Amino acid sequence: MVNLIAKSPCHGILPITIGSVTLSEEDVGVIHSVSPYKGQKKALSVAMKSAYGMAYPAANRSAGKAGARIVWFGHAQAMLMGPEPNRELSELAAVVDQTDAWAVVRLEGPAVEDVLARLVPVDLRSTSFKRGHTARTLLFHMSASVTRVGEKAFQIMVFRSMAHTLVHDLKRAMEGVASRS
Amino acid sequence: MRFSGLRVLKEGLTGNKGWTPHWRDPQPKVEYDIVIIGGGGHGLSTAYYLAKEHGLTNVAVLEKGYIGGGNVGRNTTIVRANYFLQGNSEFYSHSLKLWEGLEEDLNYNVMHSQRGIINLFHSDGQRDAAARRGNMMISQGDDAILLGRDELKEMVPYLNFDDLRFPLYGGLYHPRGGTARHDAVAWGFARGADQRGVDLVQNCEVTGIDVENGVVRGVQTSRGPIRAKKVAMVAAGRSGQVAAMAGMRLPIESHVLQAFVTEGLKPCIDHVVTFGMGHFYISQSDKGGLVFGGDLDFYASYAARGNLPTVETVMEAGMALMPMIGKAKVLRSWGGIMDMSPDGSPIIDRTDIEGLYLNCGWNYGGFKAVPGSGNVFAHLLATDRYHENATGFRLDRFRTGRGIIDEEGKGSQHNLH
Amino acid sequence: MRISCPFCGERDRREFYYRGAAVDLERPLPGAGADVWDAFVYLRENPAGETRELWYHEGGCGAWIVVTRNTVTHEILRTEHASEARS
Amino acid sequence: MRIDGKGLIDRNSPIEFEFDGVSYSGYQGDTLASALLANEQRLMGRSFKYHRPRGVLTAGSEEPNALVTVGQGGTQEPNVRATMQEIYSGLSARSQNRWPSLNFDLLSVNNLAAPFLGAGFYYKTFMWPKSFWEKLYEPIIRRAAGLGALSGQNNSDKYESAYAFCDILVIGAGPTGLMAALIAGRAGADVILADENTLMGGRLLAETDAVDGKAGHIWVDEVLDELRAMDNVRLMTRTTVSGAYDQGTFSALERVLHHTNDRPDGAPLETYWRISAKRSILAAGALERPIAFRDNDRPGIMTAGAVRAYLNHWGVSPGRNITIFGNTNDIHRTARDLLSAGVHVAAVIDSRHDAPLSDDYQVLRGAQVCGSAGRTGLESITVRRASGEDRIHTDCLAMTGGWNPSVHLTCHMNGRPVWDRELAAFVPSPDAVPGMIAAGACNGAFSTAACLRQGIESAKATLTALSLKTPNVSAPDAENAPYEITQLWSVPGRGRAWLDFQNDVTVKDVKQAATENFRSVEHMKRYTTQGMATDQGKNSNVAALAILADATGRGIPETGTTTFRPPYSPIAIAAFGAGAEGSGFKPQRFTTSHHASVARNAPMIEAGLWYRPSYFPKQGETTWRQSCDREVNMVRQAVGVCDVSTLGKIDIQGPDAGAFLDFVYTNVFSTLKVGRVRYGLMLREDGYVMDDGTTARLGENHYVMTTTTAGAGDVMKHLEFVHQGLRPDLDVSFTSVTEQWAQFAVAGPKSRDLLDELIEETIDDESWPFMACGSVQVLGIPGRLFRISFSGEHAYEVAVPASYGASLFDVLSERAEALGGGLYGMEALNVLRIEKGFITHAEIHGRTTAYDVGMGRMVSQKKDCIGKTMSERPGLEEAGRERLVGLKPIGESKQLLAGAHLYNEEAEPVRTSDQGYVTSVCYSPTLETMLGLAFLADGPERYGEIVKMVDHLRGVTTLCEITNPVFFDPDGGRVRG
Repeated sequence: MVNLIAKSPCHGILPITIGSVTLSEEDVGVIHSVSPYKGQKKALSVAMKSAYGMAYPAANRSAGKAGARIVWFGHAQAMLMGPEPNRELSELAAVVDQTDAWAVVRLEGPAVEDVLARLVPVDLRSTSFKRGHTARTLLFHMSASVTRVGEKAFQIMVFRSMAHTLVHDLKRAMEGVASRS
Repeated sequence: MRFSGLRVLKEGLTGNKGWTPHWRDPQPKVEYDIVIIGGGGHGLSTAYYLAKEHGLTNVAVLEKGYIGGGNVGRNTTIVRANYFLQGNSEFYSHSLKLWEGLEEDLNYNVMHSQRGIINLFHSDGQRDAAARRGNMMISQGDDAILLGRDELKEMVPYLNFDDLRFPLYGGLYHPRGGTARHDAVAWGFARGADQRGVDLVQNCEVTGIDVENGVVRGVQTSRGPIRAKKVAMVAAGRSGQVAAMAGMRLPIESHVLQAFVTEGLKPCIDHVVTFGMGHFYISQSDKGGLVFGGDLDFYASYAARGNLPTVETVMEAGMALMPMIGKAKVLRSWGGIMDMSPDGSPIIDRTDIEGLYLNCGWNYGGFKAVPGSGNVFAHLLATDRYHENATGFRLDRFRTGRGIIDEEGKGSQHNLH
Repeated sequence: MRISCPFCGERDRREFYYRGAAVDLERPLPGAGADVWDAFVYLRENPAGETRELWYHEGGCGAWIVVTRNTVTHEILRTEHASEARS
Repeated sequence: MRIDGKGLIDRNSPIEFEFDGVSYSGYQGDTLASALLANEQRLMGRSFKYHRPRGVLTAGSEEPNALVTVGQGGTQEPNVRATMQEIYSGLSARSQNRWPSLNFDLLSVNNLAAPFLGAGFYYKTFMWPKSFWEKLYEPIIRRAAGLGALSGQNNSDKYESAYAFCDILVIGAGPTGLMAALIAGRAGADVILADENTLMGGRLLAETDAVDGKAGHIWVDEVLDELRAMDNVRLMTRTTVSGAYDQGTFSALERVLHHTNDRPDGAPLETYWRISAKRSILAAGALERPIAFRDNDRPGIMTAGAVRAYLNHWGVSPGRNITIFGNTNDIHRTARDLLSAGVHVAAVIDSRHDAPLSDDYQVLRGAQVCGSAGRTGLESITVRRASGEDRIHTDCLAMTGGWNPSVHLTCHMNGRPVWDRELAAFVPSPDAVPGMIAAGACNGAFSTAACLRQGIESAKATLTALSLKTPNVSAPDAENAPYEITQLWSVPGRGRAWLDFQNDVTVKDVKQAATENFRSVEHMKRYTTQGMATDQGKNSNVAALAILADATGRGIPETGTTTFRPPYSPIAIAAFGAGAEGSGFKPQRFTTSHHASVARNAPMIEAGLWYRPSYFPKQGETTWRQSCDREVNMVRQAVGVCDVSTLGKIDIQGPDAGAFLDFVYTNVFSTLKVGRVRYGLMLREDGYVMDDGTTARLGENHYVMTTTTAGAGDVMKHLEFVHQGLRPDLDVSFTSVTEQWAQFAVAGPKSRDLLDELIEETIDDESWPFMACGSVQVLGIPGRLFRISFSGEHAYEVAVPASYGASLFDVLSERAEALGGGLYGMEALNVLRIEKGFITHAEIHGRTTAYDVGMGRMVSQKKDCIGKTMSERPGLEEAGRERLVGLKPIGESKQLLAGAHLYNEEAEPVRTSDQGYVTSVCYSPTLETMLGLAFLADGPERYGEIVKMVDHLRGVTTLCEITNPVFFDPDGGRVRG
């Protein structure tokens, strides 16, 4: 029997480095969206805390531990990245496998904020967007999730099918910023 | 005074001292047969045709600002008859025919330029839709030519045939479509109406509509009450406020539509080109400016100004479609207040109040309709019968579902057009 | 134009989709009659001034929002989540 | 003429550049205008209408005359202001709107015909004969009009857009802006200071006045040094804040690389910024007004402020023998500056009778300049005094009619400036832009000291509004001369006195407009084109308004006001639309099988941002029809594989999922069994069909909905609205899983054979009957299987996580080929569905109801749903509606065309006898005929009748039989296997 071979969304197009900024694909493990059922948000948060050490995130916030991250993903949704969701979670929330639905990349380097300022209509400077902050917003024409995961590092997620456009748009911005330094 | 080349020559030789006002500034009378609320293109053209075709000259046009100060003076000047639904098709065809005789009729050069309009399409499905449209245009007696990609390239080689995000399959060409000098249209109708005895009353805001026992009696204005046997509401984006004075609510929302003009440039775009995938349309004015626009800002507004996301979307479409205009610089942007109807088509009808008539819902397409709208509305006002080319613009069509005219197929609900 | 999303905070208008008058929240019962339905789907106050309207944070958190806004000045006076604005 | 020892240019860096093919030399820091003036080249352009010779009028972005073209081909940029273009080595600029040359322009013949080309002349002529407008008059007008030219080639420069955020945006870095930024910066606010010029400092660089006891530019440098050292302050030079928008949003254009030839790859020529500021301070300065007098447009005549700027900033005297004319003390300041630089001042003409006299130069009090002479440059002026008229030889006239505060941005949100009688100028109305304070010259403060003071006050007020503490700062000492002006808009007399230099609008034109009753300012502007040129009336609107006021016997405030719309300075379309060229216009969505399809030479077509294969050509096939027919036959006879991942997939979970679906679909889903799929129809609230698709029930509280490819986004939005807005009581949530699953249709009699090899579970009619669904293992990977069909064949859709999509596609394709089948594309898919009478967006195009498409009975009468009530409106259900039918050609012509219209056989094919139209057509290799789907008046009641299909566009008339839209296998036996 043949085996199916898995291919990541940015296979063959990343990593790239332009100027001081590097764009690479992230392997965050499995990804599940968690949408709490009516009145279950608190219970869900407790369950998550005990299972993964991370509560259900407040709006615009994310939390990370070794190999696990929870990212607020919408008015009624968060993304659990890394661990497999347990059964209790499925009782308290709609849990949907999204492992293959998103292109997840890491953008890192001294000028990373300048690069994102070319595409994202949110103030991502460290004065207002600190580590652990996350935003559902746009990246040029795409719906995106942007999370600061380091001093000069962001995790960006867009629909898997748009991986090429993501790289195209980021590359263009990276070139523009690099040319100024 | 009659305008002509000879007159321009004579005046030029005598120091241009003989020119006279294009219209009077009369004091409003206490009573008129018909009062028209709104001195925009549609109101002025209604007055003109009332006088010219129906001999009704005891008519006043009441304008709260200056005539032609609304959308007729702030649009992208496109004139066309390329509709494909019953109701619209015959009406715009009728309007285009009026355009074609307008200079002679008005003795005013409105610079109607039939330079041709090309509607682009980008897929087989869109070609089919264009064909449906073109076939309707021809069956109505208008002109349409389906262009393949090669023919299109010959006519408008500057489009992005290489790597446009939505590849060019061809275009529907409407040779009799074109543009006109927008202000001149308002002024020409104003002068024509004035010459026939209509009173154009500027700086006269209507503040109330007098209705007694379901019958209209006149209006209250900033310049005093005026009695009228019939009152015609032609207030475009302000229709909602005017109708509210008569206790009516309309199926209308007012939105802002922005448009743009660049600095003057030597001729580079000879047609009107429309790019549906980018909600973008462009032509070049006789002064050399590229005149173009896009979609609504998409929020209710009376501010006559827009915001940047729409500006950018429009420019992006321009850059996608014709990257050769990249170095043209936008000189001015402006916004108009659009009276958006749920199905994207107008309303020309009586109301439940006797003697009160309504003409609105022109969405973002009122300019080309100016002669036709005034013509058929005058017919309705004068005869109380629908003009044969305007039987479809009923106010009750939303209530009954009969004859909804949704050209775009987006739905007959608010904010889809 | 910037709109305060009750979840995300102030964001650029480009992230939002506009639906129209918040009348849309007051859906009549099926048997309410033609006039009521006509008024619900079609007739609008269309005020030059303050109005309540529905926006969707499409390029953001996916919340439907009721925005109280002035259509003449574009001033935004209040925003709230649609499910709360109902009650 | 270059003046030694003056200016902020770098005399150690000479630069060679070209203008109209002639080489010139200038210095680093020169603009094209200052360098040309230094080379005594006064003629720089031609006017729009009369092609009159023109030189610079100003030294800034408001320049109306000196417009040039820079670059070639893809980089060619017309209408570049010579006053803003910095010179660099290799710069080559060309004059424009002239032929054959700038010195000798044939179209200046228009100037002779001027009496016939006055205000609005074109509205009165060119009407006869009618056809001559497009053929003769308009082409001539178009060629004569316009300024510079586009090259016709695609823009090849890179442009960029970006976002910025700040607490306080300070617009303009003159004394006011610098002072405000300094205080705000010291207070710790997040500040952006933007200025359109290369050097910050504003008029301080153009004047000789001291600030804080030192030369103005030294004070500027000190302030800038301090600002540069602050992390919380961003200085943006060469950046024009061009528009004010709602909630503190501003547009700004940064000219990044116009000043140099050194343009690295990927570097933007310009960056278009959207700046979101909590508060803003407008410190945009003021613009000087020319005075209208006969022939006031000759090269060599410019504003006095420009003369001082060229002298003090660029070390250039625009003439050797200069005269000065005006109505404020600025003329004396100009004279002093010139004299101290060693330039000869021939005369100072002060219109004020009480003007101060001077020992150093001749002052003609109460005098006016009433004319000028010279061919392509100023040679003399005529001065009128009580005693008579004198001619004075001069090569440069510096004039000032006073200053107009730069109120532009305060107008962008409908603010209307108010008339200040004292200043004889419009000043901003307070709070014209929410959160913005106008300060300094743009607020009518015309002395340096007042500007510095207002800079401090505006910063204070802004900081207070932001709850920040203001540091203690006092205003430095500076020039504090009062501004005394006697209004002078135009000098009476014969001849043409120019207002709008570029558009060639004269005082007479404005008066004629008034005579013709264009008395409203807006009417006058539109009738005469006053203020419509590239400077948007910055140099002329106020004077024109004053003249209109005079002509109509009203005061200026009664006549109207001046207003401006964005942008402040013109902005290239390429900047506003940066990034949208080519594939950048919209995101591209690729399926996991994209590369494999392209590798198989499948032409890809666009569908809702996705790309899908049209067909898969095999060797020997020369037309798409050959490939398509083969693929259709393959599906009907063996098995075909098609990527259907682009269809929207929405995961719906929650205890109320079923109830929710019942509310959004016309039919019932709460009764659907787990493990089963149902076709659903969704309406908009107006009762028309919105979308359709299948929905599978995977668990008690778990469904997966399928939408059309193009409709996916709208459906998601709709579901969220219905939930959040109408039914928040229902416990249900939606997650798009379109991207999670790669899904493939496997269709045809051998579909089960194919899948049997890949799927662990047994698939038979019992375990997987038609419309069954469930989880399966696909080659060891957890997947989903749906037994559904869009072809009418025994078919499945198999889904695996998208990572495995490419791999599964290869396997499916290989196995299908082994079974005598293979891949099929959109063309074959379309044929297969037309043969079965299945609808797509060609039929549910937004104007059709469930009744129209033959699904009226799918609107359940047992429950309410979105759109149900309105779908019952009488007009949507009554006789005469165009409803779905099938068409088959029966006459000589066998051709069907989508988009053709239908008529009764004997009827004229005109609109009034229109019966409907064709939506979809195909050649059916199965039935060996063309088939069509169409909407026809009362169609389903007319099966067996004949209609005439007419396509006027393509000249085709075909007689057709009206049939049931299900052409093939009407009993549906095949789908059940």
